[in-house]
Amino acid sequence: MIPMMQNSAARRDLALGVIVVLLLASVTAAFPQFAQPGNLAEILDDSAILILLALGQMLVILTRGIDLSIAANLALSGMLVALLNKNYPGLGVAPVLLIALVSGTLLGAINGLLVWRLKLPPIVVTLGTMSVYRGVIYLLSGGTWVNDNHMSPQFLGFIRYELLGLTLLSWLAIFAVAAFAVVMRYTVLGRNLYTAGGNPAAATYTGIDPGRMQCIAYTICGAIAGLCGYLWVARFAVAYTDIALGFELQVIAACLIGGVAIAGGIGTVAGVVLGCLFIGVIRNALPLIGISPFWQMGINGLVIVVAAVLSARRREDKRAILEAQAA
Amino acid sequence: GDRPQGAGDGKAGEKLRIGIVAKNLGSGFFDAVHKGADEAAATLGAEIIFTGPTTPTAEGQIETLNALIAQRVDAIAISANDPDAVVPTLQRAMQRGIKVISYDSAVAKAGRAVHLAPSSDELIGQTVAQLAAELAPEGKGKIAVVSATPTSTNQNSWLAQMKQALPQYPGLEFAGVVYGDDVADKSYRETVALVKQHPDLAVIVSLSSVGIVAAAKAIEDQGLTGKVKVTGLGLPSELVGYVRKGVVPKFAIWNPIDLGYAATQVAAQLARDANPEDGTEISLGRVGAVTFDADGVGAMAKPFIYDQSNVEQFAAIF
Amino acid sequence: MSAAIQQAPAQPILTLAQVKKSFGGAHALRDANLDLYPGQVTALIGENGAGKSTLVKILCGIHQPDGGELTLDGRSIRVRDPEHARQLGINVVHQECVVFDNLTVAENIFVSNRPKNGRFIAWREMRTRAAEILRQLDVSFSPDMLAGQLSVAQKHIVQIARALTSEARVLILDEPTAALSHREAEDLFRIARRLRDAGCALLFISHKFEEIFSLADRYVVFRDGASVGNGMIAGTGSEQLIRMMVGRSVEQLFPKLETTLGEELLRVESLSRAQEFDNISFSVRQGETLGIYGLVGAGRTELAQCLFGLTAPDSGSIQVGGKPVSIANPADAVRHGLAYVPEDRQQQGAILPFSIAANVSLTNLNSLAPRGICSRQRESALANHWISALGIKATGPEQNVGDLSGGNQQKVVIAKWLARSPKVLILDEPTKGIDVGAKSAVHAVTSAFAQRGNAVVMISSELPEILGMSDRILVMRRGRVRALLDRSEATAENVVQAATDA
Amino acid sequence: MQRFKSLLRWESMLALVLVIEFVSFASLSPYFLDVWTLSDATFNFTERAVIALPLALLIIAGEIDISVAAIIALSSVAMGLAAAAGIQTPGLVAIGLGTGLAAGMVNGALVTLGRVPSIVATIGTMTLFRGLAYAVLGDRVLKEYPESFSVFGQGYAAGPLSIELSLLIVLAVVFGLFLHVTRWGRTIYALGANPTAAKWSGVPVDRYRFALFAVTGLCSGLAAVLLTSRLGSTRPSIAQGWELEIISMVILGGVSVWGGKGTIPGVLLAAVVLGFVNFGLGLLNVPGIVMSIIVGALLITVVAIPVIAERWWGPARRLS
Ligand SMILES: Nc1ncnc2c1ncn2[C@@H]1O[C@H](COP(=O)(O)OP(=O)(O)OP(=O)(O)O)[C@@H](O)[C@H]1O
Ligand SMILES: Nc1ncnc2c1ncn2[C@@H]1O[C@H](COP(=O)(O)OP(=O)(O)OP(=O)(O)O)[C@@H](O)[C@H]1O
Ligand SMILES: [Mg+2]
Ligand SMILES: [Mg+2]
Repeated sequence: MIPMMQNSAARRDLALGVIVVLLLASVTAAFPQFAQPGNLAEILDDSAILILLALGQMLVILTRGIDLSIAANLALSGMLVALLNKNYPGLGVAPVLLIALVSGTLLGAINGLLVWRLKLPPIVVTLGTMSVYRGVIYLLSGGTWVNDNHMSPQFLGFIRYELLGLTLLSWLAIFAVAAFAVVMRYTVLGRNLYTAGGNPAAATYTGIDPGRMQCIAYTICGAIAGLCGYLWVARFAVAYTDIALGFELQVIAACLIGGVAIAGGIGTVAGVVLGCLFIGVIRNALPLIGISPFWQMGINGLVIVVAAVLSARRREDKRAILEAQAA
Repeated sequence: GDRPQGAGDGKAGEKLRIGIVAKNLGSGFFDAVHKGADEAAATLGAEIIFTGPTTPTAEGQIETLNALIAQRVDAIAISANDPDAVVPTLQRAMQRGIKVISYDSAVAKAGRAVHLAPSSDELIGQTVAQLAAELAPEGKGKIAVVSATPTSTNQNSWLAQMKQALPQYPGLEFAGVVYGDDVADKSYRETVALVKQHPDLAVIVSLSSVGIVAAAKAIEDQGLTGKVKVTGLGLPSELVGYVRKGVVPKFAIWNPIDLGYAATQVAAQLARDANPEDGTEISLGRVGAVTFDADGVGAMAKPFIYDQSNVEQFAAIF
Repeated sequence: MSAAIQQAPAQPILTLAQVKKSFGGAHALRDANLDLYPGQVTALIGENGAGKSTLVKILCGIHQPDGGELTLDGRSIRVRDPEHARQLGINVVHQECVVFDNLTVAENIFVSNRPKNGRFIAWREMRTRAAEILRQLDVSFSPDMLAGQLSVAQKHIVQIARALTSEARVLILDEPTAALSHREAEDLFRIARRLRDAGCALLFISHKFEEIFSLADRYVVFRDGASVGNGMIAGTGSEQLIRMMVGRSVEQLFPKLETTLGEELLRVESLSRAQEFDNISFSVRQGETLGIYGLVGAGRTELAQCLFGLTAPDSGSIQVGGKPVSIANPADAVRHGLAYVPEDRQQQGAILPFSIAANVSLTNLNSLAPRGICSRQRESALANHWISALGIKATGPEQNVGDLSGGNQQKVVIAKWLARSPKVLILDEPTKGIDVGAKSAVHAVTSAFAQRGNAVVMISSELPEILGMSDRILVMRRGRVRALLDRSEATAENVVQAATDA
Repeated sequence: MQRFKSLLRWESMLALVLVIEFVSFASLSPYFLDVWTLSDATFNFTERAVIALPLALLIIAGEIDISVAAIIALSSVAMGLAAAAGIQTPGLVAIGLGTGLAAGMVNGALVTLGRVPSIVATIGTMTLFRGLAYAVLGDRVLKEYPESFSVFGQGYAAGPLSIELSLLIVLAVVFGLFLHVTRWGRTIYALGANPTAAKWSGVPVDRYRFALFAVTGLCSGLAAVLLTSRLGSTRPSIAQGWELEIISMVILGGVSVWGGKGTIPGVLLAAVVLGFVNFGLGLLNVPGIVMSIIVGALLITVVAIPVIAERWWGPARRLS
């Protein structure tokens, strides 16, 4: 048996899991079709991109960073592959995936290098690159849209290919979750991300360069964002300058709800996935149970606030000093 | 104000400078408007400054307007993100002698001389209601609307007009409105929720270009092509694929190139001291003429309907 | 004495010759020379800021020297980074707390060489090996605990455990005992002696002379970044070492001033807090110094923090100057005339990026700026007053506290409280990790403070300090009072006895 | 002294950027150097700067508030409803400020009593406050403001000096003096640099935090008064996306996101620099999205320059 790691984190994940299940149950009570496998599969499909991005964002937050440019990176990489597909429709999906990954990686590495090499505050760097990347999309596309009729059937169909009742997009998310779970727990890279984020000053004493770990985190996060650029464009069959505008805040919210500590070093894959599912369930359930559209945002906010208060660490664990009183 | 007046006096013989303000840059619709404006400018010998904010907000548009006012353009034509919020700024522009008109999406009366509607709200409402009735099997069934943001005014007035026109088609049952906020993922999700909630839905109407594309994609992905039809307002170039696949059998839009052309014509004539008095007809060059009513609103024409037969041809243009 | 001395070692394993290192314009090391012999413990001593830790960081590759030479087994080397140092067989226990609160104890121990199974980390093996090492060190906490739940002392033990995970030819201990009480220290020395007997070369840095005399075979003295003397410990006296370190002799280590006891200033009655301490009662009078002794983790810090309003007691009462008071937060405590010099001066006591003046004025803003407006002159004047009163070594009141040596940082923290003229000063490990000169200065200051008719509560794990400075000694063990001894009846034996045995 | 010097350097750099801006815009556009034009340009930043001032204090104290733009929406809706109910200008202002204050106090309570990290708490309340605005107002617009209400956003104090700008100047002086001269300002720096040490020195840390959130809310309410008055109408989408623009302003002003560092003159300069960059580029008819490239690059460059300079010429000489 693996010893129970990070007990408080595990407890937190469990609590969030219970909340998600309760949420599912109460929505199902109001709207019985909600819990049908088909619908759940759709929620997973709908949450897949969020899950992927949140996993990437988790790495960055773990190392005490934050990536506000994640959605802009997604949009830029997405536009790039959309234009590629428009102009060379015969290329197939493999080069598209490759280009999306490469572009995302580069954009992420720019963040990473600025944070690592120049020691600039992550929020400043990514706030800046967020604007720059968005602007570049406009320059790249001339402000025009790429529509579904410009996209080849393979380009669009790839992510919707179904396997055992789930789309390839869902499988991609599941695969990423599994891979992250293993990497974060069983590889030196994963552990070093926790180490560097937990105490950067101490990390240097053990030969880990926290700046380098940050750079790696941004680069991986960027690669994922790039990949999601393709996924997003293929899923919604449209690319324009403003796609996924403001999505970075949803991604960050998912991480924070999932228990990733903004101060770094703490966060689990399970927590992040639950955070995403939490958001996924809410945003799918609210329109379905017929909540007035004007109330949806408020309810969303209320739920986030309540979840944040419930999961706040109110009290540090006390040290047990007193021995049991001898009778 | 004790501010100096008459900054924008267009002296005869000098080139007219007309600012055309879009809701936001980077949309196919306004690209086409730009094209039309350039065309008109070429015939008029005027200079076009085509601009707009990054995101479709009133605050962004006001910053854009301030820059135009500072440049002392002769006229401004704006498609407003908010009919009221831009009024004070436009009033200041008018105080400084700049002629202001709105096109596409109106500005409240106090903030402009005239409004050039591509088509009247009433005509648009009637057209989409008619489209829905034509697409519903035997004219009967439930229809629902995927709107943009709850605060978008032209969406809301078209919607209101459509609802008024619905009683003409007794077979149609109005199931409700959802808001996709003009973002692809939310529009998509809301559309999916709509068909879940109303499994017997016949037609989805969307009056925003982001909304109709996302709704069409959602219906296609749900495997409901042909069963639930999508229609509304959109651009041929953005919808041609869905027309081919039968997701959007037909839809309507006015010609944005003509709109840009006409807006430029009206703005230029106002700047050259034409007086849009009640009932005066203003010539719009190649597009004909327009008459403004007591409220200063002039409508161009009924929206044009696109389907399999003509969409390919127009997709190449806008 | 130890057996290792007889088999005189022929060759040093590791030598440093004329090593230099400067940071910006400041020379941390000017001319450092050091030989480490296998099977011997070399003590490195020097004042705060003499450059000891800098030398350690050069040895393990955190800093690169500006000049000079390192040789290992007679070959000239350059240590690239801590990982490289470990491969060379140089293991280090740093003075700084190099512990990851978010990881378990086991992972902390193996953080730089996690056991692997192919490409993947072998958690079970890591856990068993960690448990084994912890058992050797004779500690009670589990390898599965999060390090964040450990006390400062326990964290230090984790760092020591880390140095034992791989075969070391050179083991460097940079003030490993500063946070430990003598019992943990004895356990550590037992292991150190065993490693030494197995042929390992040890470098031991400490400000505590008893430890140096009990463990070390040789000594090297640093002053101002240069080695100024070395030799065998046997036959050397502490006065001699101190004179080499400081350049003068430090007259008296515990300059306790005679005082007359006055009224009772602080009375604590049956104070309890679940899991931490139970039924604590004591009182302190004007002019009195109450020492609180106990093993690390006896609950003294928790008691002090509760007194100061950082935590809330479950039951019991506190009286200040004869009147019962309720203290819900430190602001209340300060208002009632209490002051608390915490254990961790860098995190809890001082604001390192701020100047001395800003640190000293932080607790005195009410009097410095009665109408809210701060005046730089008044602030500087106050800081200057305390810089000279406590003999703080600094370039001036505008110097950042982070740039001062540990002892001087501690004096700044004490100064910021003394400037408020509190009635009761609570000191938690006030001389941890500071050198003899600074230590005697701190003692002189607190003693004088008590003499002015105030009360001092001094928590310390250092027996000589407790015995030398206290009028009465309260001994705690596992959260309870075990003895309250008068100065006259307190001896090393009965204090330790009360602290350890039931 | 040394801290003071390095900050001085930051501000002089911003001032330099501002000068470069003025010179280049003046030479590129014949319309730029006109009193009324410049006066119009100030509307590009005044309302945001009004929030940037307290937010700077909050960030210096080691916290953050992302909900400021949502508070504007909520306050504006409250004022709109009140105006529709026939309440006159003074009452409207009180309601706007009061709503902002209340919203700020909610944030403060979540952070101090609820122990929620401020970024998490305010991401939540950002959605909550704006959601409330939508819930109350739906697709309606409120615009029955009394005539006199327009003075705040459209009026002029003297000549081309707008009421908004003069208010900002007054507030900047107040905040500047508060932060840099008073003992409370000192404590705010200490709070950000080391909250533990501050608390253990007897600083009522939570009371400060709560007050700072409340003041930030209050100033957001004030910004809501100004913006609503300038727009003459209220919709729930008002001030959408402003939170990031305001935070950019604060950071460009040299406030450290890690807390403990920053000045009010810096923030004010940054507001002016950003406002005029946007305005000047608009005057040159640069598309907004291209402007955002320039602003983004400017943000990174300004922060990076001291780092690069230090690497090039070595660390700034320490005074001794
Ligand atoms: N990274 C650094 N940057 C600037 N100065 C430094 C740095 N590290 C150490 N110093 C300075 O170098 C000198 C030597 O410091 P060092 O930590 O080696 O002293 P030490 O002998 O270990 O003292 P102590 O007994 O307090 O641990 C001090 O003046 C210190 O301020
Ligand atoms: N589980 C814990 N959670 C939070 N803080 C802790 C915990 N355990 C210890 N601490 C803190 O760590 C610091 C030092 O603990 P340590 O065991 O060194 O105590 P000590 O001061 O040596 O012994 P004593 O408790 O007798 O004072 C104290 O500030 C204590 O409050
Ligand atoms: Mg040291
Ligand atoms: Mg202690």
